[in-house]
Amino acid sequence: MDILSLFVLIPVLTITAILLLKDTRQVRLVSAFGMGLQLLMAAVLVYLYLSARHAGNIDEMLFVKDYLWFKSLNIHYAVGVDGISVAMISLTSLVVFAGIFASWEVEILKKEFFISLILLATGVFGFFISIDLFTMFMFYELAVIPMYLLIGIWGSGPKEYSAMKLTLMLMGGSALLLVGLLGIYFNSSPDKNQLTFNILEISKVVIPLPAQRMFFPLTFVGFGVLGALFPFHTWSPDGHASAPTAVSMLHAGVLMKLGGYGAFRVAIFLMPEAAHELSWIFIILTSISVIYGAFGAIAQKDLKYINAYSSVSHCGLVLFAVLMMNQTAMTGAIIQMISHGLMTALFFGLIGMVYGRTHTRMISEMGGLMKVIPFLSVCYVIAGLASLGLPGLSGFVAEMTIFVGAFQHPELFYRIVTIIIVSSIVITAVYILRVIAILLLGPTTNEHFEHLPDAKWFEKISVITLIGSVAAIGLAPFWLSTMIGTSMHPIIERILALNPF
Amino acid sequence: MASNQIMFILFSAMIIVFSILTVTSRKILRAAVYLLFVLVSTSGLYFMLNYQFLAAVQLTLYAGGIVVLIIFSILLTSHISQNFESSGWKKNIFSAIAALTGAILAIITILEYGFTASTEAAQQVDMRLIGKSLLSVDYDGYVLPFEVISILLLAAMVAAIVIAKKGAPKKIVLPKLNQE
Amino acid sequence: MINFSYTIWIPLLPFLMFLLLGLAGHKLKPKLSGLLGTGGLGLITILSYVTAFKYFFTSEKVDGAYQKIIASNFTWLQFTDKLHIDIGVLLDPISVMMLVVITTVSFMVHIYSLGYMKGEKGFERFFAFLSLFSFSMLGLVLATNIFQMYIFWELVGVSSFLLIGFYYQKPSAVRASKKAFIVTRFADLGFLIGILILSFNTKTFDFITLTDPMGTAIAQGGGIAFLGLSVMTWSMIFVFMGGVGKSAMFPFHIWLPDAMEGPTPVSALIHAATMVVAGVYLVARMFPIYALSAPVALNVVAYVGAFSSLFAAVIACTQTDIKRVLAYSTISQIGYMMLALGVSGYGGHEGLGYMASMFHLFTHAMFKALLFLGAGAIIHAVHSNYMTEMGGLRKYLPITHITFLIACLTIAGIPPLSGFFSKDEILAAAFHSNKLLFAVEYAVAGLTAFYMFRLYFSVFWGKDTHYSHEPHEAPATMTIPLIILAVGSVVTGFIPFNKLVTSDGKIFESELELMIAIPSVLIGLLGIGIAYIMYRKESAVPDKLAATFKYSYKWAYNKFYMDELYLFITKKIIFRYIAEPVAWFDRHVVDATMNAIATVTQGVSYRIRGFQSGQLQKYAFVFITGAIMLSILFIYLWK
Amino acid sequence: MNSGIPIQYFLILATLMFFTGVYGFLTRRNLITILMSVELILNSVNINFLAFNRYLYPHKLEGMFFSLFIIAVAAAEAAVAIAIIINIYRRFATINVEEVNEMKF
Amino acid sequence: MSLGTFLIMRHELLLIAAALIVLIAEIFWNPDKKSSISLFSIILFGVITIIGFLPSPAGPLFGGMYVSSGTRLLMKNILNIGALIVFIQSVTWLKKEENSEKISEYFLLLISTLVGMNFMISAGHFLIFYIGIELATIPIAALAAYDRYKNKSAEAGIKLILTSALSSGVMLYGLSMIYGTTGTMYFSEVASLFGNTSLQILGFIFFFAGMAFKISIVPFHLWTADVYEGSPVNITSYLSVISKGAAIFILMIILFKVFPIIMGTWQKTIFVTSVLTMTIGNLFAIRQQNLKRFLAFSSISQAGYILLGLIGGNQLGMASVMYYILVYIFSNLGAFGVVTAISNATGKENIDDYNGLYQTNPKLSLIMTLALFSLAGIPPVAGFFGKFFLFTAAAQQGFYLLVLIAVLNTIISLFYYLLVVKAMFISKNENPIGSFRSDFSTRFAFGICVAGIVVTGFASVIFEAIKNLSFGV
Repeated sequence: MDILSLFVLIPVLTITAILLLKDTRQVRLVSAFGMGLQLLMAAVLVYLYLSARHAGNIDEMLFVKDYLWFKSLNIHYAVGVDGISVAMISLTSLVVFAGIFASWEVEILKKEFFISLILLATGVFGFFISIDLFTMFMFYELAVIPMYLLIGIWGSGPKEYSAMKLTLMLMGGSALLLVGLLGIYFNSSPDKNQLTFNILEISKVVIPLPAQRMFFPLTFVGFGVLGALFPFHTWSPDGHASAPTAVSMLHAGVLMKLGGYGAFRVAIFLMPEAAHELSWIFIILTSISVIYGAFGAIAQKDLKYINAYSSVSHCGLVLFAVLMMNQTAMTGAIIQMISHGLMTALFFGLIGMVYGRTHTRMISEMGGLMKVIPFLSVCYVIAGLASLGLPGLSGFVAEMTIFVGAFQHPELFYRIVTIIIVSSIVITAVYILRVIAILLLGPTTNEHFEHLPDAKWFEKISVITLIGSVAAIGLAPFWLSTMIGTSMHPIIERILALNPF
Repeated sequence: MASNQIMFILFSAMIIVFSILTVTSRKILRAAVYLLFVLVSTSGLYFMLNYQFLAAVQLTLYAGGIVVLIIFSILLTSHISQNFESSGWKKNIFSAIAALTGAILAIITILEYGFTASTEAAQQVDMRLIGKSLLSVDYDGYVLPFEVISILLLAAMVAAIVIAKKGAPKKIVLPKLNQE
Repeated sequence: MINFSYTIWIPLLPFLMFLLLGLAGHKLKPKLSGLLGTGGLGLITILSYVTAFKYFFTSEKVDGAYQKIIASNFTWLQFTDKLHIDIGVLLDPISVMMLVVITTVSFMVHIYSLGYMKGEKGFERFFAFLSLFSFSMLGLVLATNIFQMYIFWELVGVSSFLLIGFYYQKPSAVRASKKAFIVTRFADLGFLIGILILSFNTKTFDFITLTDPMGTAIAQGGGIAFLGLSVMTWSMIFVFMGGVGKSAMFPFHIWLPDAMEGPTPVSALIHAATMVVAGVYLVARMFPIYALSAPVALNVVAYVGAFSSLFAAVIACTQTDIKRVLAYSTISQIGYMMLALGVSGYGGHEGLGYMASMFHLFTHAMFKALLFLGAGAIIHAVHSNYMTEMGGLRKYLPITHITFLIACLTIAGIPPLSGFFSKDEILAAAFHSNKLLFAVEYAVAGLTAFYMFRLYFSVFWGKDTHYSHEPHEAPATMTIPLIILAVGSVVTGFIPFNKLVTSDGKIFESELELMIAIPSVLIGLLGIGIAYIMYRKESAVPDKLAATFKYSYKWAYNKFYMDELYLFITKKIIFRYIAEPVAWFDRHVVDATMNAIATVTQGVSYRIRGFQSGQLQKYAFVFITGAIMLSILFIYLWK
Repeated sequence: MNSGIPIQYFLILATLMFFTGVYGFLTRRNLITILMSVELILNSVNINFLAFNRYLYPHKLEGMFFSLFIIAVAAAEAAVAIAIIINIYRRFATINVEEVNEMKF
Repeated sequence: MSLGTFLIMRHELLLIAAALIVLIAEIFWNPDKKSSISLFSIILFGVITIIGFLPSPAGPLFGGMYVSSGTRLLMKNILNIGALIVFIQSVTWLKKEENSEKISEYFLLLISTLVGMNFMISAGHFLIFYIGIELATIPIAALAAYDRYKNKSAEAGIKLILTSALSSGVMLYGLSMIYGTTGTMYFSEVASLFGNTSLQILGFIFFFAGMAFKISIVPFHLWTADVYEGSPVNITSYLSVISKGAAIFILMIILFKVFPIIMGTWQKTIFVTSVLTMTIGNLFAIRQQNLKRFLAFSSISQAGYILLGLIGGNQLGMASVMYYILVYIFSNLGAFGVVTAISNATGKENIDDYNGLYQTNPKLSLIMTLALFSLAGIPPVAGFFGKFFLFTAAAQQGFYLLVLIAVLNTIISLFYYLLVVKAMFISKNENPIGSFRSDFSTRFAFGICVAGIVVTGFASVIFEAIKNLSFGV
């Protein structure tokens, strides 16, 4: 058993264990244990990865394991990680771990909830470890589908509508993606003899340009839907608003990253020429996402909607950076994914906890919570500060890397767009502060709020895990940046070799 | 005009006319009789084509068997003198257009295809040959379809019996549920 | 070479203190927290003094110039091979000077706060935030590269935000903190864009490389043009925008008066002495580029500074909230500093303005902190911010009175107090460079004297207001800092800045130009005189004047309606005309399109249900037509 | 017997009969007449097969046998159909096809 | 007939034997234990199914009229598996009093249709094919009308038999043209003599229409929903998987073996019809309330997807079609199994009735969900793999547009599958269907289906085995 497959196996075993259980209390414990183990595994993986790199291993992917699966189509179950995937795996395990604790007090169908949640996590982990497009796609869809039940059963508000919308739009994305992947597959070998789904193999050949022009947009948009690319982002506000806490956390925190990661790892890495040629279209779309999402967030009244739009904005930034196709910007994109993953999970976690107490998410109905629930409020402020890119927290690192990287683009158009994008930091500040001011500060407006209890222990675990990570990245970004940057290097070299712009 | 041509014209005229009458007649029993005429005329054509065996089969099995079956069923299900109310004109027109289009298409296509009659000597179709072919297991032998159709007939017989079998409907009892 | 590597502890110590107080503060006794914070700051004050001493008096000079010493540096975040954010300590004259300023004022404020904030809820939080601020500010001034500066720039912004909003249950405080943050954030956007443009063209963030007068950055920077100005000019204007925001220059000044909602020690520390001069510091830090490579940008600096100083001085004359008066006074004084930089040249005597600016920064920190702390003592005693509710306080608050008077004299530029010297240098620099600006500054000097003494007289003299309870002098923790700072205000004028802090690090000679100094003192005295007449005793003159210049007064009183303008832009334009339409558009156009796809699908589904009519013959009809259609299609149409 | 008659005549005849049957299928309301239309259709196909066999491929009997089996199948089909029609009559008390439409949409 | 002949034809012969044994056994069976005859039949059939998997010689028989090959054997085995599941699922229904009279007939008729399908699949001559297809249809019509006391059942029967008669008429007309232009009905000979003339295309299209009727391809599908709804559930499931599967198999064989010359034409035909089929099937499925009807339309759209495997005419396509049919059998029978179980227990067949089902019958709900997800092509269940391979096969020949349309259609289909899932898991219901325990046979069938749904995907052996047996044009 290789270490990477454990990341799929542990969740599966956890699910099996949960299935065999009767007592709901044990369900939570088992989930927490399983995902804690997963977190530990992630730490071990980081250690192993770094020490392997340290020992001078310069392979593009490490811990590669390759099992032939469907021989006739040359489909493999192939896993491998580079610094980027290691980082994403760590992110996932953190968020999932926090998510388990954030949903400690699910009221109905506990068992099913945790099973679905962990199933989702399984998909995400599988996605990040895969280097075979088929396996990747399989895990991708696996991750999307439990969302339906999670939102539909445990959600709130117009949950059925939102769940359906979210699922269909995401699956719509994966539909485009499927065609894109097949296109890549059938062009993965010049003489059609050695067709392969393996990313590393495909990266060694040049997909013909006409094919790239056809399949790059499909693939990119396919992943882009999950990455909340304008105008395919509208599942996000409704979906997040209706989803239960942990699901929003996982979804915004991790699942949306599948989009960015895929766009980077598949669309751009494998089809750089077309990416370069068509990037201006998507640059415009992503810029709209960034600015538009931020403005959209200003006018919202529901906490989750605010955050959902903010996610649109931040995830737009990821795709934007990916499209800049240089080392720094793309590294920034990955850091932004991790950073956004952590802080948005934190946000959604906190919103869920606040909602659990006040039973409303309308900011107009709340006020002065700082006095009542200081712990959660302070954490909320920290999350907000991270979100608006305060130095010392992860958001800053990510955004600056993106901005600096994007601004290194040799063409003026891209730099001007970058400047437009940069202005989002102000808009972000506006809506974040607006929320903080209305929600937390000022006098306590509602007398029912006077005696709300502050965070419980499991909530604290959840929140502190995330804040700790956000701060850790923010304070010491170099190791993450280096780990990602080193792995980015061969990728960029390939892109540039094919594309000497 | 050769006699065979006259015969052909006669038969085909009968076929066309009675076919149309079959599908337009207001009285069902008449329709059945027209159908009978069509089938008989068709068997005439078979004679002309020198397929006496098949013509005989057509007369006995088709004209004799099926039409009788149909008439029985008419008797079982309708009043003989009952007139149908005519179908809606819309339906008629659309169906006519569809049928006509189809016919024209098919005829044009057939005429477009230059069929040239074979110059090979026609095989003499006698009963021995038919029997031989029917029981042959080799190329051009039809024992297998012969066997399979026997199963089909058996199955059809059983099916017809099962369906048409009379029996008073018994009370349908739903199993009790273990209500919680 | 002297080892300065310990200097890294100067910013780090407050940071550790912040972590300690922030995470565990609520478990400690408030008093202990306060003492810990103050003690920590005391320690770094000593360290700073030691550093300053060592730097100015024992370190070697090369070519007669103070060297820029990188005391420590490490790569914090690598962008590209050349572009990387380092975190480190850069020692040069201005940063060392700023160290002294910051630690001194901060230490005083810490001590002062022990008394002032006593018994407040969140006492330990206050000290935690103060530590955070000290850390950020120190990090800012010690930055080795522009990105490090930006990082700490943001951090001081957030500390300021936290401290302004310290009384978070007070809606006005919340509003003020929000405003401060967003306005400065907007300015910082310019800073960031400036950094991006700068770094793109120079491929470095490093201050030493950037500001090397012989370096490539300055040499090649002027080349590429965009919209008529060189790229370097653009970047410097953008960078200056950050400075404008942080230093509350026009038009980004609006946050500073509101920021007075914070506790008074905070106003003294952040919004008077240290953070708001960060903009000046920024320009000073980048000065070689401004002077050598982007003179247009430097002109912008000068005019913005001059205008702000005049503008704020006028408004200050009409305000009644003592902290607001001081706030506008701060803007005005910082305008002076900006102007001084703007009119300065690089190197030698040309750099007089630069030196004057730094000098004024230094003295201003002392006397403005003193003024604010004094105001704090007054407010502490009277429980009101409004001059109209005060009067005759000299009897009750003797120490405060004396120190306040000293501060007022200092700011009015009366010799031999420090303000006189620094302001005089500025006027001299302006005189040699731009007569118009010089004239403006002369007027401002008079206005300054007037509004300060208007304040002084109405608070300490004037009618004897009946107070609900007798005002009493502040405790020793508060008066001692006052005294120390008063002493500082008196003596700092004698520091020979031209030997310490100059644009190129080299010493130059400057002397008092009496032709400029004497009129300025006279103007100051004139201002004091008018104030004396109008406010020494109850008098109808001010009201009459106000009535005479009704509209001008009203405009000035309402701060020229800048707040309203901003409110209009933010509330109306951004919220009403951008954000809400965007949100609407998203729901009703983009999302509706997505929903429409679903609706249309279902609609089509409903419409075509007739095919499945249950009529056998219709089925057959479709069957037959289908077959015929397909045949026609493939025989004739699509062969 | 068939000299002087082009094969096309047979084919056209069969085609006309075929589509007459189709027309009947589409318009008759009585289930039994619909069944009769089906018989017309099958009969026309038989003519086709036989004509082809006789004119074009007379050395084998494939067409004839095909017709033979079609007749047999038609008989079986008719038997079952009639059984069902009788059942319909019992259930619906009518054999009007337009009334046999409980299930739709 | 030699022993070799017997071995080659053993599928058909054994089935015929079984049918006769069941028929005869009924006469001697103790009338009191009538219902145990179904157990006997199932065991008998199970044995046949197993025997079917034994290795066997292959080759043509009867002068090429009957052809046996690995592929065709595999197809028959796949059908056998499906039929076995249907048989097992039928037990509960057959136990009902109104059906107790005609248990053996039920098996006889079903087995005879299976015989027909087997002959159809093994056909090397259009005559055998024709008789096979009729044998596979006529008894089914009787079975559709099996619920003699239900109007809907009778209606289903008449609709099936009459439309199928029409369709075979049309098909025969097409065949006659094929015969007329080639002079033979042997597959192998037609293949070499066929051309691309108008008449031949007409003949082909008419033939295709007849086949399309059996597969329920739009616009030849309209009978499907009504017949599925009216028939007894087991017959519906049989129709939807076994009949359809067999028809697809033989269509595939005929297209590949008989009409390779006009491949361009039939690719276009399939292109058009598959787009129509997927779309129309989905559009109708959206608004269905009756689950059987719902599954009918779903199975129509599934047929559309399956056509994607045919269109390439490649080996991969053939493999993926056979594989998908196998998967589809498990999935659809799983879904129908749940419908059957609930219909038998409560008589309820509407989606609304399923509201809140999860609370009372969690296992059934889970099986249903699994089956629906498999139909929708959601990983990790087998349907995902099946669909993926189908799409891959089409993409291999460059039909990317078609694949795109197909995958977009899967979104619509996901929508309505999720509606059922929603009903079971999310919708609230005051009076959900009470919890009940299915009898052993139902559970056993579920076991097979679930195992099939789960295992078929992951176990690449199955796909590879199929792939090795398939061939292209």
